[in-house]
Amino acid sequence: MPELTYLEAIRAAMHDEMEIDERVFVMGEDVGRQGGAFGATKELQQRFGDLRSIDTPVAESGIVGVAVGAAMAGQRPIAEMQFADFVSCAFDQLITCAAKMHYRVGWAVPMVVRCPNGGGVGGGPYHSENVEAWFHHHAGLKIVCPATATDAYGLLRSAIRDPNPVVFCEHKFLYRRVKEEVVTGARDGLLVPIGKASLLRQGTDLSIITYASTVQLALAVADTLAAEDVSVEVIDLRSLVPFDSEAVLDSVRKTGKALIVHEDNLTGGFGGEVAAVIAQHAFEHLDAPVRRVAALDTPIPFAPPLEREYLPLEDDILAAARDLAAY
Amino acid sequence: MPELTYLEAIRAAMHDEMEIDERVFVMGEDVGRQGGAFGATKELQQRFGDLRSIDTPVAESGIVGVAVGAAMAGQRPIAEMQFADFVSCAFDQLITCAAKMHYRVGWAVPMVVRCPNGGGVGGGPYHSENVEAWFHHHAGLKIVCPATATDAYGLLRSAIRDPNPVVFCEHKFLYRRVKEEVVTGARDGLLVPIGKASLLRQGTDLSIITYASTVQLALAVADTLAAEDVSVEVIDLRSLVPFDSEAVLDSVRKTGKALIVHEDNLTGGFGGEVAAVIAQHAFEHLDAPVRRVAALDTPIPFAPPLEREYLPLEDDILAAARDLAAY
Amino acid sequence: MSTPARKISAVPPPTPAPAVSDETALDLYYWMVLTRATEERALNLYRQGKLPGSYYTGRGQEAISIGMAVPLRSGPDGDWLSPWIRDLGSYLVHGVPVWRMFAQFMGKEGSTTQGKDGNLHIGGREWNIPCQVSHMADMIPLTVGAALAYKQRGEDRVAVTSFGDGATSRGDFHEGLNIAAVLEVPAVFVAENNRWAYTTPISKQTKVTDLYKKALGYGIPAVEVDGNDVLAVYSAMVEAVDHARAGRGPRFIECKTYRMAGHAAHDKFESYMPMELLAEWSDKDPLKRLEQSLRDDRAVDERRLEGIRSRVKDEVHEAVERADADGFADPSEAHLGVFAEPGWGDDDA
Amino acid sequence: MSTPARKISAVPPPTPAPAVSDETALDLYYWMVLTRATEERALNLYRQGKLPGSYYTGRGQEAISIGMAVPLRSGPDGDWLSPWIRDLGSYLVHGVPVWRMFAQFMGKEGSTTQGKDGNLHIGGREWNIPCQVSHMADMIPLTVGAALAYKQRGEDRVAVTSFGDGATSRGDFHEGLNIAAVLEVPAVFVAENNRWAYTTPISKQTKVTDLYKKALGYGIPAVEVDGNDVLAVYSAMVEAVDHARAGRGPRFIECKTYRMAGHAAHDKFESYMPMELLAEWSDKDPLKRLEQSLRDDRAVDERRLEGIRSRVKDEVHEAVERADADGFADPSEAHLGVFAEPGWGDDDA
Ligand SMILES: Cc1ncc(C[n+]2csc(CCOP(=O)(O)OP(=O)(O)O)c2C)c(N)n1
Ligand SMILES: Cc1ncc(C[n+]2csc(CCOP(=O)(O)OP(=O)(O)O)c2C)c(N)n1
Ligand SMILES: [Mg+2]
Ligand SMILES: [Mg+2]
Repeated sequence: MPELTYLEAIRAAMHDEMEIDERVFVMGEDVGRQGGAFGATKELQQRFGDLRSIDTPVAESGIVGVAVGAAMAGQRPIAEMQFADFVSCAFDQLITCAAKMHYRVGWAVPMVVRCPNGGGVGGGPYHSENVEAWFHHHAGLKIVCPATATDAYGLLRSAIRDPNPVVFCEHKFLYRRVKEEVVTGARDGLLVPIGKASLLRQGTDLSIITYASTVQLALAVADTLAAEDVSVEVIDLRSLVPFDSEAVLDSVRKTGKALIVHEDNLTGGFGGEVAAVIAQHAFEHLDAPVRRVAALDTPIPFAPPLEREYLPLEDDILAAARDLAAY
Repeated sequence: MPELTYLEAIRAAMHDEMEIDERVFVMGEDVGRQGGAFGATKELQQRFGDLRSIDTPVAESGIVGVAVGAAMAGQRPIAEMQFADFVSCAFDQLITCAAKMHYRVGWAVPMVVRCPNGGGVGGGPYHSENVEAWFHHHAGLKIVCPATATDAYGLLRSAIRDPNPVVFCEHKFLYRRVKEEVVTGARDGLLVPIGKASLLRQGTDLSIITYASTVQLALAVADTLAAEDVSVEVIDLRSLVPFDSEAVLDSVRKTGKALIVHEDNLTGGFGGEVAAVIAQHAFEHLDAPVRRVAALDTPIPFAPPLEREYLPLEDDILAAARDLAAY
Repeated sequence: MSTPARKISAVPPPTPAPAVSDETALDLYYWMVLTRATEERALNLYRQGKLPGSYYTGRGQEAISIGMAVPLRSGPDGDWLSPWIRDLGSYLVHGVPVWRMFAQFMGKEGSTTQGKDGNLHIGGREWNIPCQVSHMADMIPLTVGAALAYKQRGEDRVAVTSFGDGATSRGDFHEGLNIAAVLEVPAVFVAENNRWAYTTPISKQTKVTDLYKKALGYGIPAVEVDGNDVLAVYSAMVEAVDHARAGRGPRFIECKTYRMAGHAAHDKFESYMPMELLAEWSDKDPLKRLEQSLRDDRAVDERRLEGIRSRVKDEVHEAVERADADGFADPSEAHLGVFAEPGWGDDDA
Repeated sequence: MSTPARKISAVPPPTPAPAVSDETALDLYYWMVLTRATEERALNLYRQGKLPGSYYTGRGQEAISIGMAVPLRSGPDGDWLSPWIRDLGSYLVHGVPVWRMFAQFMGKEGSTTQGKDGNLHIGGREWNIPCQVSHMADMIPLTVGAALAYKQRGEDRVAVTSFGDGATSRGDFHEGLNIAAVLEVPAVFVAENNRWAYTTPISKQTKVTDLYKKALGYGIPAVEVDGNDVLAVYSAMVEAVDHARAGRGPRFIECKTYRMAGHAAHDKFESYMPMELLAEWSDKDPLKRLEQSLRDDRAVDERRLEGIRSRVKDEVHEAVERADADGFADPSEAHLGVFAEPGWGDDDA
């Protein structure tokens, strides 16, 4: 079983789906010979030809719109945004065409938009955005945010097979920083179902609900608190739409305390939705306020000390968790 | 004091600001001679000339981008979207250029984007969207959602004067349906400060927090429940950014019960944010789950019976409020 | 003419108008009469308060909607056609039954959207008509994408979309056409230059009012035709489709025409539209013109034309009755269909 | 040449290259040398790990960045200039001190963004340089908006922006240029056609690789110039600015050039860029060419050139020292500045 980085897992997932399904193709800026800005599509053009790995002009709205049309015409496009930030230019195509087509007329739009997401890499305001919360409001789009190499692989394969448009938020910070053995292979590779949260650590005193880059931080906090005799449960949502509210509610009903953590900024982040669901449906089990830890409600500053201030760090999570535990 | 509809109040606000400030101008599709699709800019071109009421090509991204540039160069543009729905095409310009300019470089972008918002008018999926929740996630944009003619007038004047980009969500359903005496006039007209909620009705048993088209419904529910000896407090948020959390928390700390209502769909709507803030900061005062009543998480269907099913109606609010009161 | 031979499956060489066969000319006539009658009836229903929303008519532009659709192959494995809101006729030609058009305007269950969307937001896989959105020009990249799919799979299908002059101002027009050119996909773009976008005259939309010149800026071969002459539109379309189907890349056709009514039924266009222009264009009515040509140039018997007109009358009558009798979808339908289920489309693939 | 007379306030008639005065030519030389030296130094710092993020160089394109900026009026009441990331020199010419450029690359407090943004996302009202965003072509509509403001107020100012060939594929390029043409605003668009967008050659971006032809599609007068000849760029710019300033609408200049390095410092461009082309363009280096012309055509004394070069060396040295000595903004700064306060700008209006 090969040990793959998160980025290699993404590449492997595309490769394996392309092997078994001729309809699958990748498109985007510099995805061909170059393999994209991060190498996620490396060698796919050499392997599958230039009709299945298509270099496009710089035109995100056009790219996503073309993917919608190709999907409706029976293909399975994977559109790459060079950075997630640029999906702002394709917002209209995603919410107007992709999201609403099936509801209106029963015609499915099986496509994936891959978004290299997130901060912590010194990218500044325009190369660091977390875009998942740009979309969870709009019915008709699935949103996937893997935290591990295995999930990146298995969820991307599921996303490609899904008959619906999927915004696949792959966290750049994790690209080369997380690594594990992954069951790959066109026929035997692992599929991870979209819509199921993953219970990463069981605990009884407090639930941390998170996804993507902050999952590792939450686990570290759980370790730290274990030494202080606080038992922390950690849930990785993995997908925001569909949202596995049952997993979250089960956990909070058990622990009575919820701490929601994401790298995205606080206001309008997905955490608000999670908190609202808890406050409505697990109210009777709550022993403490529902807490959120997230980034500042500002653009993402460039200079390293400012970016650190902006991001939710392990210490911020630890402090909030300690507070909650002591409540 | 003239009695004005909500729509007339909007027109009057633009007119009065244009009278006293030469920098103010309107631009958009058909805004000139025609006065826009709804007549909001009627006669402004005749009064102020075609450099201050500018017909543009159909190009929302361009329109908003041009407004950003004009604002930075010292003007006070008001860009009209023909329907709020089409601001999807200008999403990138709003979040990339307008929202982040001042944070990055200290250069203000005083502009207003007027969005004829909302459903209930048989407009179908593309002429009925509530767009406020497309933007509250993005730091740097103010979001205003008036419910009355007075607020429409006073808040729009404040929005035009505000040195920041303001997304002004004016609800189409209210255009000709609400009407009241409004203090207008270039010099003496009323200004309503952005960022202050309005306590429309005092109560002790339950707080309804809402804005825009559902304000009237909430007041009607409060009336109904008064007859059942339930005392309902009604808060009209008026602006989502800034969010007057203190007004909300004060109310909920008093009543112990919160019902959040908006016409926008549930998931990712602003109500999630309100619920999260309550669940964190008023937890100790809560006597019941935090409830939300909102539209379905679907596109907005066209046929009247389907649209009625989609929208949150007075009965839905009443049922939730009764539930909460009885909790 | 009970089953009009309206689809061309072989690819003829560029066809000058006179070479259009009488049979085809009569076919075009049938569709134009049907389109006009359907729209007239719909407008009446709207005025009687029987249609929710507003009503958009393509009266005077039928030569385009029909001329561009007739050369295409229909059916789920046929050509992709994404017509603009002025092109009711295109939907009919490409296969949508008349009664379902009325059902759509009424928001009934029998509409192609079960009442979830209105006016000409009509479509379905059975006709290979995507359901257009309101946002102008958005369907252009989609059409390029469909064309790309055909190219990738080596199918000799084309993807066609039409749009108004107003749509050429939008970014998606630009991005879509540029990508189509670079990827050399089998797409045909039909611009309907009716000189107005709502109340805005073309002079305020662009300095280059010959829209075909814009296509040249992307390296797409382009022609302009008299959009009120259905034989001209038809012939240009045959040629463009031929070119695209043969793998020689996208094509662009500008149809010069005029908007003969308000933007929508509620629009008081008398306030901004010069009446002389309207009168002038009224004389160029495409249906009158075709009728005249059938009579004068082709010596078609008046009784034959009358037969078509009366058949259409019956068809429209029946269609309205059927739509009227149809119900609204159950409100529970509003909750359904946000997502396609796994395996969607597998059975009919 | 202690205070170079780099701004032209009168509007000269179209200037053929030889008519550029020696003084101006030397001025151009100074700025080009300063630009090259600044970039070389920054690249070194990047390689030493002293600059966070990546580093983008405009080496080989200095004739454009300098030639387009020198004809403009600087200062808060001067012309709006929104240069592309290859145009470090434009920032210098338009007034940004060299040390603040280094501070920007380092993310220091003394950068024009207090470290909130990086690389050439530089700006400030004092120079009338908006702070560009990453999103290609977004600054085009903004520039049109600034030009509109000048036109509305009847000021004889122009708004200028530059961008790469890649940006011409984006919708905002299209919408911005079209609106500029229709509204007849005093804007000048400078396209830098260096034949690559990251790893994508221009042939995969567009079928119309002469970008000036795209401008003609909007009805904007356009020229193409040798982008490696600063005198040619300068002259074309003088003419375009003249035209726009006189209220005769927008102008477009395509500068044909070549990208002489990777997209950014981390880009291994040897893998995709033909080396022969690089070598060929290396011979056309704009700085070498200007130097030669100064020596051969204008008989400028070598010592004078040497003087400029050594002055630049000192300036860059001092600038790096100052930036190095500067600190990072306090982390609390990250929280500040999302919104402007009421009354913003009132004092200096
Ligand atoms: C992106 C977008 N902006 C605005 C509108 C509102 N709108 C609907 S039709 C129309 C004018 C259409 O003009 P044109 O494209 O020339 O088509 P025509 O109506 O003349 O057939 C406008 C502005 C829209 N549908 N989409
Ligand atoms: C909207 C958008 N999409 C993608 C990118 C990523 N990107 C940065 S520079 C670049 C290529 C730029 O090419 P060009 O415009 O020719 O400028 P050059 O780098 O050649 O000067 C790309 C694709 C971006 N900045 N903006
Ligand atoms: Mg038109
Ligand atoms: Mg380039």
